[in-house]
Amino acid sequence: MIESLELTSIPAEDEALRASVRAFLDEALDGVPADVRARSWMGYDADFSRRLAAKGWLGLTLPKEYGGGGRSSFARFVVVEELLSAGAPVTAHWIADRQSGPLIHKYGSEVQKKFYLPRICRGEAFFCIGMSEPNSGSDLASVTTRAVRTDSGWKLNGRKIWTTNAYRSHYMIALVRTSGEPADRYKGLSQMIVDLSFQGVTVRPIHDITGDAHFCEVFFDDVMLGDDALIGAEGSGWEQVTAELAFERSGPERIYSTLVLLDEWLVFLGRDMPVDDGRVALLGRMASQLCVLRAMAISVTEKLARGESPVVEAALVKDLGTEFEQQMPLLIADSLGDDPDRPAPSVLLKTLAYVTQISPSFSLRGGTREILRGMIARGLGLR
Amino acid sequence: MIESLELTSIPAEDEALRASVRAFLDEALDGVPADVRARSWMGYDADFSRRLAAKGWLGLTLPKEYGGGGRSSFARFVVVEELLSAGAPVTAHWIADRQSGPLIHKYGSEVQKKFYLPRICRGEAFFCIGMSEPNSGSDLASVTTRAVRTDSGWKLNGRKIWTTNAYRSHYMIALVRTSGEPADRYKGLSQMIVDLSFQGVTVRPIHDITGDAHFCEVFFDDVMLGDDALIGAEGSGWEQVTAELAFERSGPERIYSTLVLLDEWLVFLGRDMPVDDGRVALLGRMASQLCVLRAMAISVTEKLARGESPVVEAALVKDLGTEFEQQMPLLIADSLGDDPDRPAPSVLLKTLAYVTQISPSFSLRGGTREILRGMIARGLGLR
Amino acid sequence: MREIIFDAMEQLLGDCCSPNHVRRIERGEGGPKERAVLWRALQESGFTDALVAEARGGSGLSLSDAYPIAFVAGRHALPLPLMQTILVRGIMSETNAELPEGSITIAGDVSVTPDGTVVSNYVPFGEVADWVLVDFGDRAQLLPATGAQRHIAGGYGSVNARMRWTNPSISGNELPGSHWRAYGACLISAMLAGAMERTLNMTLGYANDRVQFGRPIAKLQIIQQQVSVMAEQVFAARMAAQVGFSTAGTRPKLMAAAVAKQRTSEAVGTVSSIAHSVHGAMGFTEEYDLQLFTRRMHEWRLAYGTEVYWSKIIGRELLAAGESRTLDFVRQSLAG
Amino acid sequence: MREIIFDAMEQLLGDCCSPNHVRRIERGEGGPKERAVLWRALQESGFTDALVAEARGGSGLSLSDAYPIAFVAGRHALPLPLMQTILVRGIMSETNAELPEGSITIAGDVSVTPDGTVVSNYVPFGEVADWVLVDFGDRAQLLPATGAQRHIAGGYGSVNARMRWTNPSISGNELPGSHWRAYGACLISAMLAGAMERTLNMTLGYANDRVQFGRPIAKLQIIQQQVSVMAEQVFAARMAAQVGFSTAGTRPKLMAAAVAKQRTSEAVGTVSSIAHSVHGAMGFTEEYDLQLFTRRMHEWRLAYGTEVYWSKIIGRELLAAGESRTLDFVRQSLAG
Repeated sequence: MIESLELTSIPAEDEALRASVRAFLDEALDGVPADVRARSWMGYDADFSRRLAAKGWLGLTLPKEYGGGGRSSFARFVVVEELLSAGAPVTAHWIADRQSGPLIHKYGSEVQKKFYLPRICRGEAFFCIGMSEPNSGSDLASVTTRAVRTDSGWKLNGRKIWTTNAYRSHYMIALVRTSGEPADRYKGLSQMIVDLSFQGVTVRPIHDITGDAHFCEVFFDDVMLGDDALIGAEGSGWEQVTAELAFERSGPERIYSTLVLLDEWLVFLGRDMPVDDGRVALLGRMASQLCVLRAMAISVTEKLARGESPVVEAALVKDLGTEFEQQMPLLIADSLGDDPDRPAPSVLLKTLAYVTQISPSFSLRGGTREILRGMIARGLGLR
Repeated sequence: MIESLELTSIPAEDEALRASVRAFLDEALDGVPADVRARSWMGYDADFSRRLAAKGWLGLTLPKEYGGGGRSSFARFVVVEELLSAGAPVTAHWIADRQSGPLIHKYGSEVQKKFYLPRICRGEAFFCIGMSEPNSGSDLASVTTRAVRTDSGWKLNGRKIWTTNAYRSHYMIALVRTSGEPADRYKGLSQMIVDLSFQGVTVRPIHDITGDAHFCEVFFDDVMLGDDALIGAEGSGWEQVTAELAFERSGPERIYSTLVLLDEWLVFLGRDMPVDDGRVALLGRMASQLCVLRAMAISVTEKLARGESPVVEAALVKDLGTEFEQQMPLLIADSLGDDPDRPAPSVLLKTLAYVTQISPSFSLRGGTREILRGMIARGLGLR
Repeated sequence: MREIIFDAMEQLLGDCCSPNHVRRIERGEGGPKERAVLWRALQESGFTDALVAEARGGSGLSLSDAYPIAFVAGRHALPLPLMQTILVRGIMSETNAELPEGSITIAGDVSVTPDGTVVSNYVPFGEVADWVLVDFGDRAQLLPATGAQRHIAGGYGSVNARMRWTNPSISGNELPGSHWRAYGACLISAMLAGAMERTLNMTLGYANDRVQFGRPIAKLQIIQQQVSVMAEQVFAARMAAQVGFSTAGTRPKLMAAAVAKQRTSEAVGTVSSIAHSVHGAMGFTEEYDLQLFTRRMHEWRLAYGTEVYWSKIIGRELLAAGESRTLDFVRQSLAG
Repeated sequence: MREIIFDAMEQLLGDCCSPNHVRRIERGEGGPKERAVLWRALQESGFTDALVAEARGGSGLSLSDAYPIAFVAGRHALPLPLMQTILVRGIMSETNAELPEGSITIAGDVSVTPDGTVVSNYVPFGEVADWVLVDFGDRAQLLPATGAQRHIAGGYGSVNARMRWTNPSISGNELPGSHWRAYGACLISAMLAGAMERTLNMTLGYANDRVQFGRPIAKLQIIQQQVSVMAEQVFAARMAAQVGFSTAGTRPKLMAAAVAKQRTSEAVGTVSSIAHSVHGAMGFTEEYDLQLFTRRMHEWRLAYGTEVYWSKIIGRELLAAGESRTLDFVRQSLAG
């Protein structure tokens, strides 16, 4: 069931991280134009990811013995908030840091933890997620990619699609069928760590609406995996994926991915535009919504810090945050076109165009809005 | 299937009706405050209805031989547009004029037509609709009110609810079961004209959220009806009700029921408020939406005038119109509270309060928005 | 602390402020006596002195501690200005002012005619309060409600009034002025959040109970989606109101109050619309309780400035701050 | 008449303006030659002289008759300014002006520096047009696109440009000024309506074909509701565009153009969001055609003023008219 969200604040020791992150980003992003920064968690820069790792800001919540920071979820919140709101290019390490690392830590063997976690924390192992398949859509239980036991491990055949960054990641954690048939649904699914450099793996990047390539189609053709590829228990894939999606949904990505646009517009208003009640009201409304969403995200973070699993609460904040992020480019566009004799500068128009084009993806990742709302309804006790 | 709506205009001979209607209303409504006029198609004034009848403006589309105007649906559009936008109290005759009259004309016997239609056109027979029952909600096929054959006609038992104006109408056209069981659904339903003055009929008005009483609960306790109470064919009740709902949905009520509020606000802005970009934009947006909705309503009217039955198109316009009407009090309230140092005059606040309170009913009458959208989806070919 | 206060208020209002009490007071049934009985119960509970310093016989709570009082008042559509009284008494008790008997509300606006007549066009709870705090900018003053001409300023069931004092006796009861609209907005935002939560609970109950086409409507995907959207707005409103109340002192901060009123007001349309849509005709009747809460929500949205008023204030402040990062403004000007 | 034109345009663009043609021109593949081939096909069809008087060799259509040309151009995301060319040629042909070769677009704004440099920050189709009509207020002038510095003013796939003419040769080609923004807005509203209708058709097709959880997603109540809302917006946009074109002459009326652009622009957000939501990841790829239309919709919404710009113009006009009935303003200032 859903719990109420209470106002809370970030502990001082975690808040203290902010100044050094800010100073690092001010230097690292100096001169990068807004339409490039707007990519943020879609922006790829492996070198930048390794510089963050060198600062100790990857794997912040993983234990120190595996190379992590041993910090609370509040510490990660502060770092992530700074990265995303500034528009830092974080996609290279994003999935490893947000969900693959925690997943391996929770379900992996000691050998797996010792192998993967330090690499993730050093920015040397980038991950992608193999969930969707061409005919599965939101129906993940229908996956048909199959791993069959061999003498020395597993033989993998099948196909994944919409896999973000597969062509520039080192590993995929794939949801595959290890027993039974598609009709068995949730039963017989397992998670496998697939080294994408192995023979039999073919990756086809898919260009998206913005002209960039993030999504990929990945083909497995008799890929031979070792015994150690299985993560967690055989047949527990569904339960593990559910836990993984909870990691994915409880981060603050879902309120900050359009802040670069908001700030670029704020500066334009302050510098070039006369005060107009419509514009000022829209600006104030967005600041107010951001304030409340942030307070809600911090409240979810506090539940994580206490070791709870606020799955439904996180879904609620994500859905509200997605509404905020998807509405923002529409509203700012309306305002930018409110006086054609005072046209917006080119970089602002390009930033707007990018965010407008990318915004449908905000409700693709981590569950469609309909799926999130279904979770909320169950959490509310609708039956 | 749904057809596209093409821009069309009102023929000159029908448009010519407007001046006399306007002159009549200017005099009849002189001095009536906006918060009273805002009731409009919820406003009851039997005398006013009879004055309209004396002008020949009731039953406009019925044949002259039955006392009607013998005019096209465009003529009715012009009259109704003037009545509703001015906030004339039309509820007494509204249902008779909009749907009971056309229903009787379409399905009634010659005797029934000769009896009821002239009375409707003279404003002497007011009608209500007996569709909903306590446990039916939107599921009309589950009605349990039952008429059983007797030697001389029918014996009626059961209960109707949410019947608008039953306590001040002369007749109800009720959907009742004449054979079979509730499990038979659509089969075995018929329509009966019930004289509400008959013994065994008890009417309980239900007060609504605005403090007014329109809705009623109606109890039938061994009500003895004559043979002539059956309208149309026995067992054809479902088909007839569907046609009746089409009459209900294709009128222009669904875009004009909040115009009194809009105009009262317009006058306040023009007289008392400084120009503010936010207010001006909101005003212009509503005028623009009204313009387009009106063009769509006229296009539906043209299909009616050609003898078509634009059921899906009318549902689409009604749903859009309901959105417009239900959003309007919310948007105007926001604007009225945009500068508490310039408070709105009392009559405007009362008009706003009334329209805000009544607005949920706009999506109760003639089918919920979900039902209308289901009809549209089918019309679009979603299967 | 908050949970204790929440439970105590729930128990108190459950006893003395049932939906039928609310209806009687709205309609003026029983006259001033009916209100007096309810007010006495509130007073005897000790809540009216929640913010008064312990040294002066009060509970010495912070505004943040007192949040559940306003929230639960909203959950019961309490038709008296309890939270306004608490705040005014709390602030007055910091001076040597004598604390008056009876309930106190805060006027939404004021104008003074050349002959000294004081007019406020929109006084929330003006019809039922004993005192009205009027903010003249340079100072604020308590005026006795009995000395005023009152007219209902709203629709059916409203207890808001247009009030007019001819030559009011201005003696004592003076407080610093200029921030009372923000204070009123902050307080009412928590009442709004409470009323919205109540409508959510009613809607969940109705959807699970109401059977149509052979099964509870809660099973319909479209109902589930709508109610989830409603819940999101209620959760956001509740958090916004807490932002407004987040101070260890007694006085709301301007920007926090602005966010609280902006965000709760913005939620009203969606919450009210979905509640009514799910309830169908039943929710539209006088005898069913939903209308007590949705009517109030619309009135409270109008009181002390709607969302566009507070949005403009936040927007102007953000532009004036000269910040290039909205997040920094949000972090620095606001709690969290 | 309209049906004949609709069918002829559909056939023409079906042949010469496939989605892959659109992509090639957007990306500049094939250079100016690729555009020239398409333009020649349009020209040979005779549509470019649709509004030119029959006496001068044109078809002598009214703007109302020509509506399907713009609508179908939108349905195919035609990446050249056909309708703008038609209107400018039509209006020029009423004078003795010589009609220029090639495509003509209309600039969204203009500023002139003291040294005579002409800058337009937002020229829809500026990257691909041969001529640009620039409205200086007291007059309007055709400037050759080849004489300008051009920079793409938009995101991926945009053919809009920021353009800058240093000492442009101002010789002839002069027209009355001041109304060209409204004209541009009106024309693009019909293209918007066409693009929206295309996305509706694609969405209906996808929903019926796509199977998930064992059945077409079109069977899901939530999909049906969403697509119905989308259809309502598309129907409203189509009607609004017709209002804009409703004149027996060649020139749109100001208020009708304002309504057309306001209402079509307002529909863009809902139509685009639902189209993408129903299509899921597939609709987000470059290789699927949906993006050709949704990208264009957002760009056209920005061109010649968004909904709030035109809302303000309508609102000011309504207040200035001193009407006390909105309906009368709507009836008198607008078609219907």
